[in-house]
Amino acid sequence: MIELVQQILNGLAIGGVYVLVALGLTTVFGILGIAHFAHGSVSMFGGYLTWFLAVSAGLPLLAAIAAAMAVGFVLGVAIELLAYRPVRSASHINAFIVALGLTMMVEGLNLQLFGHEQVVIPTGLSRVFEIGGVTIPELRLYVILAAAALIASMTLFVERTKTGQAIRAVAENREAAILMGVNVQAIPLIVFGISTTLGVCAGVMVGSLFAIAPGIGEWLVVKGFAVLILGGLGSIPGAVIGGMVLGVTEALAAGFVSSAYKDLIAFAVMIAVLLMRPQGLMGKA
Amino acid sequence: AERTLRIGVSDALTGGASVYGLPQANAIKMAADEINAAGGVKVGGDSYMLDVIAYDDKGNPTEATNAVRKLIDFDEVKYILGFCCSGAASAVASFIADEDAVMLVGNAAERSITARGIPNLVRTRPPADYTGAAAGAFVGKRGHKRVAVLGALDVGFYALYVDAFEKELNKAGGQIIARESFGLKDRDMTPQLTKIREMNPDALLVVGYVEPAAFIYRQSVELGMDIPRYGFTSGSEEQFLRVATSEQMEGVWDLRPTELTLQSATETGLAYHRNYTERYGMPPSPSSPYAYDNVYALKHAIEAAGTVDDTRAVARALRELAPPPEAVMQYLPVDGKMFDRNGQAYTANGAFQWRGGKWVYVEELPSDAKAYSEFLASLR
Amino acid sequence: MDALLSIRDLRVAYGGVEVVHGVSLEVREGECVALIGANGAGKSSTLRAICGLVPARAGSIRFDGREIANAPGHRIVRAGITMCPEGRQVFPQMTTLQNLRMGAYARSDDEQARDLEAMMDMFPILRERAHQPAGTLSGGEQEMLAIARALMARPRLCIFDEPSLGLAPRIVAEVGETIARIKAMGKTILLVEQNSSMALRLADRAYLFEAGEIVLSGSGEELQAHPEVARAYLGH
Amino acid sequence: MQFRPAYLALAAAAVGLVLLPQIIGAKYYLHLSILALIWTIAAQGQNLIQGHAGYVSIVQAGFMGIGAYGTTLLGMHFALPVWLTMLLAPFVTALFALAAGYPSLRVKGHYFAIVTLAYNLVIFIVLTNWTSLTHGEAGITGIPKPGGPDGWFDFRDRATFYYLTLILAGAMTGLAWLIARSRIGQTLRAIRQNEDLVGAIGIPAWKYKLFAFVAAAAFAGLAGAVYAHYQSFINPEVFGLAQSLDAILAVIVGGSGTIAGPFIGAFFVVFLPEYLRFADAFRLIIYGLALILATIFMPRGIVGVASDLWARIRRGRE
Amino acid sequence: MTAPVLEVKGLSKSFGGVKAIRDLSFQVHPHDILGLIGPNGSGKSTTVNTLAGVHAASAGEIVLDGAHVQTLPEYERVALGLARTFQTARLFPEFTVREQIALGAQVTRRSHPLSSVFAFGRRSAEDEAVAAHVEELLDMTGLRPVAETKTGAISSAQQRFLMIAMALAARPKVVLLDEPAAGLVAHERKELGRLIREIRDSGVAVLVIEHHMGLIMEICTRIVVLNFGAKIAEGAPEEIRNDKAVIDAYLGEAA
Ligand SMILES: Nc1ncnc2c1ncn2[C@@H]1O[C@H](COP(=O)(O)OP(=O)(O)OP(=O)(O)O)[C@@H](O)[C@H]1O
Ligand SMILES: Nc1ncnc2c1ncn2[C@@H]1O[C@H](COP(=O)(O)OP(=O)(O)OP(=O)(O)O)[C@@H](O)[C@H]1O
Ligand SMILES: CC(C)C[C@H](N)C(=O)O
Ligand SMILES: [Mg+2]
Ligand SMILES: [Mg+2]
Repeated sequence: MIELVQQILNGLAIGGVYVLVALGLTTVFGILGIAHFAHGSVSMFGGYLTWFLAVSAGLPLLAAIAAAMAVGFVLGVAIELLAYRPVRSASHINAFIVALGLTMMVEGLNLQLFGHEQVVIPTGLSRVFEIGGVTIPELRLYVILAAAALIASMTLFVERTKTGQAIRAVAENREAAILMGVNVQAIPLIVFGISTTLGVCAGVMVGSLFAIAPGIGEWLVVKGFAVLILGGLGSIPGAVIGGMVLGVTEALAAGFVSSAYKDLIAFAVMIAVLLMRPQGLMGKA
Repeated sequence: AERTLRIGVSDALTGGASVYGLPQANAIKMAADEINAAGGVKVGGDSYMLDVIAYDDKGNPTEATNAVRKLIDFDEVKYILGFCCSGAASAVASFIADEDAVMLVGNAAERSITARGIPNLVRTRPPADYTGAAAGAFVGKRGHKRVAVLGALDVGFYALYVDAFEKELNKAGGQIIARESFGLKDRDMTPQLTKIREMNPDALLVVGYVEPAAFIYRQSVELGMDIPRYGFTSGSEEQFLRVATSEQMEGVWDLRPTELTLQSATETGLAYHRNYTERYGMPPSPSSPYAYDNVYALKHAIEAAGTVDDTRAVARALRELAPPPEAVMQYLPVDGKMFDRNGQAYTANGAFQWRGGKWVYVEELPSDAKAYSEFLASLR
Repeated sequence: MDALLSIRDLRVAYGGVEVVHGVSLEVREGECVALIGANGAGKSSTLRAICGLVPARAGSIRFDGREIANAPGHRIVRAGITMCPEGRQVFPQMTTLQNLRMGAYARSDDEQARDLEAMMDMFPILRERAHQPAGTLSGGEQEMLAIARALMARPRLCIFDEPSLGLAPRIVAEVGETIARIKAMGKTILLVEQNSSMALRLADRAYLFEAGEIVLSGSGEELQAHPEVARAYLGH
Repeated sequence: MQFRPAYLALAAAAVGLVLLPQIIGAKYYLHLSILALIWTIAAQGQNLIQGHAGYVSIVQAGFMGIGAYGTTLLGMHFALPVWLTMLLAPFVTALFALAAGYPSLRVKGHYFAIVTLAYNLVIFIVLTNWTSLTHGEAGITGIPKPGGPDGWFDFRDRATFYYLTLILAGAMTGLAWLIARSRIGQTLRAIRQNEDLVGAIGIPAWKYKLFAFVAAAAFAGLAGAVYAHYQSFINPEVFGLAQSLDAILAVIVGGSGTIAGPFIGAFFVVFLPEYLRFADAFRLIIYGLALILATIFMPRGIVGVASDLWARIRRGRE
Repeated sequence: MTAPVLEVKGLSKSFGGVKAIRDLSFQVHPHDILGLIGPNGSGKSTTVNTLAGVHAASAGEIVLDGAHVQTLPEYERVALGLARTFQTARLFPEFTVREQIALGAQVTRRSHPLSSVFAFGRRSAEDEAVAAHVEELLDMTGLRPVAETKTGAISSAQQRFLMIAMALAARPKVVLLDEPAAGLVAHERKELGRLIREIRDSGVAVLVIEHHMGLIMEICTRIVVLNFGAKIAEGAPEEIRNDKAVIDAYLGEAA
């Protein structure tokens, strides 16, 4: 029993990271129908940047994170404007290739700026709480809480603000949104900005829980897509549920079945869900 | 006259294995510069200045195959060094016998690389099971009965280490109660550790690259596990501290060849450490001298063979060589030779423990190089 | 008096193929103007150019004295034009209420709640369906929603593109009445309709499109009486 | 017959390819050319499902892996001759694709792309972890060349192997061409444009999609088998996600839905990264930038640009 | 009286809680032009979609020329003789009009698709027959002038005729037309009326959904009226026009 609870807790932290990655992907997908493959690399970049600001530039950690998030927003805006906008009217395969090109550029840029080394963002949070045999490292607890807070504010933003509604409107019917007076040129910029900011947060979490290294972006984005598919493309609740399911499934699979095959089991679950519900858990038919 | 001799390097300069590969490549360049500064490699009346071409194989067999192919076909190189990783080294070893080239393997630990007696291949690091057996005896001697293993067990040489370890542990009445594995890119080992924690082992054995191992040490503390931890990593202090705090590392053992540590180093070892640190701005990793020593072995072999073109002769000369005076590692010569007839060199094994932020050399682990050499030859 | 909307020599093209070849027309304040004509004659394209959904290749579009040709769509809406597009185009997964609120997106005054009530009074069925996703409404209900949503913007010029398309005869009649009511409220209306007899009945003035050009214009009655129009478009 | 520049280009390419081993100096370029021809086979397959049917499948390299391991393991465990295992490899791969494709073709668009991506990862994970069969990460060495030293041809000679690959790539390109202009090809293009409508007019779209998926896999399986016997060494790495993305790139960059596109694209993805090594540090950035610019400015690939150019020249002449 | 070519018995279809069709029964005979009318959302398109196999029926039987087809997939029903058009035009925009019609004829082919891979350019007798049929349809629907034009580039009226031509290419026994006249002007509507009669005269039964009463009253032999998914009336045009329930639910004062 304790083991089960512990394993679920283990899975929640990583699940939170998956949710954040998937949230960014899902909003971009919902609005623009783009499979933004570069999202993982951008997350990685955000993690590296935070590490650099905190370790080499000596900023306090929270300031470093805030600065990286701001840079992430700008980067997201630039990506939409310079890379995706020109191919908006072409087929979605073209946008996918642009995404691959972006991935390479971000990876390359990251190597130039921060080198090949794996880095760990130092948080200084090494206390461990224990409740009835279940241990929770302080850091993991904060990660779970931060993820929850970000998810909640994202949901509120989309549901309750005018801009959030405009984002939904563009996602559902671009032309009608124009006719409502929505500036449809600006919306994708906002969406990419927010999405990338969330990606940066995910990168920071991975970088402090574990480590970030070149190439980790691929892993992140693949997991993000798996979550998206599991939860249903374009659905925010879907991303949240999908991320948690994937994180916990992996932890349970690693703990109770086989750690070597935990990814395989996670993907098997995803494929199985899809075959029963081709539109994902929360997707619209 | 002064001429140039190109030597090639294929090693992991990036990626997870670069903790081993990059320091090796650095050490090779340093050795080449030292040799050049001292007048180069002397053959007949000519002195050859060494020119190093290094490709990044990322520790990956396919990339290494392509890199070596390119070194031989495109850059026309005949002497190839590096190879921190078993997979990459094995892949290249599988075809090197057909090439007009000599391959000098450094840090890679897979036994089969020297088990086939490839004539134009030598290696400085002793095989994993040679070390694993010594490690098993040591852990057994310390009285642990129930040992859990967490390792990159689908990588051949780690499994080999654990098998040899288990055999010796069993002799001392201990046993391995769990073999959990992880992928080379995994960084979250809490599921495996949680599972192990439930089994209440007396000790934990970690076999894997430095980074995943460091995460295991860190996460084991985070999960409140308070048992002796042993490992096989050859990582430096700096490499571990990037991931885990010194407190989280405290008391961890590394059971590996004696390699380079400041306490155990000879005069040459200390000089190597000094020069490297000065040149690259950080200390060398423990296993980096394997490649450095290979450069000097090559120099002496070429000079002994009296040719740079006849790779067969150079390969033969390598097998006849006594450990060169410039070598950093303390090799245990077999019949007076640095490389035995398998092409394999041996060092002593040792137990190192993390104490107060440093790896401390605690004791030598008894091993019999000559007997192992016989055994290795018997595998053919 | 200056016209509220005046279009001069408008040309519209899709990927190099021109489909509107120099159209000029005007709509005066308080007027209801209809555009009629065959399929693919370029009526929708003209409306879409007015609203900034497609670029104008040449020509001018002046609204309330200001040039709006090729201005971004949201600017045009803010200037006071809304369109109820062909095929309704509701936001299918948003509720009826959310759709209506989107209609007021460009407004910043605080009378939106009052207008919302007014719309629900005008179309009681929408109040019943307030919390239902708009995509699940029937075609007629969606049309009501689209009209109400357009009115939520408090436009000075309201454009309707084929509001009766695909609607049952009874609903067509209702839509006709609704437009008449909006007209009676004093709104300026530009209407495109396949149901030419309805359009000409509602309109003060009308233009006949053929193959991207205006071939005839006049008051509603004049066009209704025109033999060519009667034969090809009214089906008499 | 009317003068068609395409035929001229084809003839020139054929002559060039046949003479290639005689022309090029460094053996290394011959090596790269062989790899490019192997990639041509895989890309022609990818073009069937991606270029014609419009389904982005991200598992081509995974299927190459099945072909490569298939031929190798069949040879190792059943002592079958190399020619036979090479011949069997595409069928083995097709079998896997059949099993995987049947359920997954229920999902469309991006879902399909991600599901196939998951298949690639699954293949990769199995190849890496089923060590008793595959030797995992360390891979399998010493895979024999076809023919043996006393056959008619010695395939250990690189030029000889080049011709073998050239013949295979040519044959598979021909097969792809036949499929593309057949009724099946036409139906696949219809599926790309409007899949629901295809079903509504009485065509069982899933059968055609499955055919394209399985045929693509068979092409990949052959490519993988040739690769294994050429390199004599395989490990899971070459059959990962990145390589599947290369297959997609080859099709897009060359010109999707065309017959020359995958060929041109294959040479592109093999040679360009190699040539960018001069800019080592900036290689990724330049490669990525080149891709983005190419997609923005030549969305129909190199073949598209060439045919536009030709059309303009001809119009200019008239 | 001849046997019905299409017989619908007790058909129901629900989406979640929404009952889109309730216990609907009617027959289409070989020489029928059956009109299906009713208010928006009354279930007409759903009926067509359920008959065609886009949706699975929740209950009821669909008998096509003696064969029960309610469990068959969409494409098999076409093969058995049930073709349809859509409320909004659906196209293969990169194909020419001729190619799109020819694709509609694919279902009539008996040879295996693979045989066309290895035909090496030879045209079979079957190819010739299909080509001839396509030419006939081009003339019948008046699309010959645009035969070589891409379907995306023809007018929306022509697209509607194309949909019909493509459906006929399958050599169906019955065609289901969903609002074929939507958006057509008077003279195009006349043309459409003529075409529908011609189709019926060629031996293909027609089921047509329309909101345009002029057309419906003019061409239909019988009319079925739906409201809230259930049949509220059935009969000849004259009867329907004067049916109180139909006037209340659907026609209103205007008609
Ligand atoms: N997005 C588009 N791309 C290419 N051509 C288009 C596009 N939209 C419309 N057209 C073409 O432009 C011409 C005019 O179309 P438009 O929709 O303006 O006509 P309309 O008078 O509104 O006709 P309808 O009664 O069918 O709505 C038609 O030939 C149509 O095919
Ligand atoms: N896929 C679906 N999911 C849920 N409800 C649906 C679905 N399709 C149709 N409906 C509902 O079924 C009912 C009947 O719709 P249908 O489209 O058949 O009407 P119709 O008679 O064709 O109307 P119209 O004349 O407006 O085209 C409507 O209430 C509609 O909202
Ligand atoms: C123990 C490790 C240092 C061994 C090395 N990484 C190899 O692959 O052989
Ligand atoms: Mg229109
Ligand atoms: Mg309908």
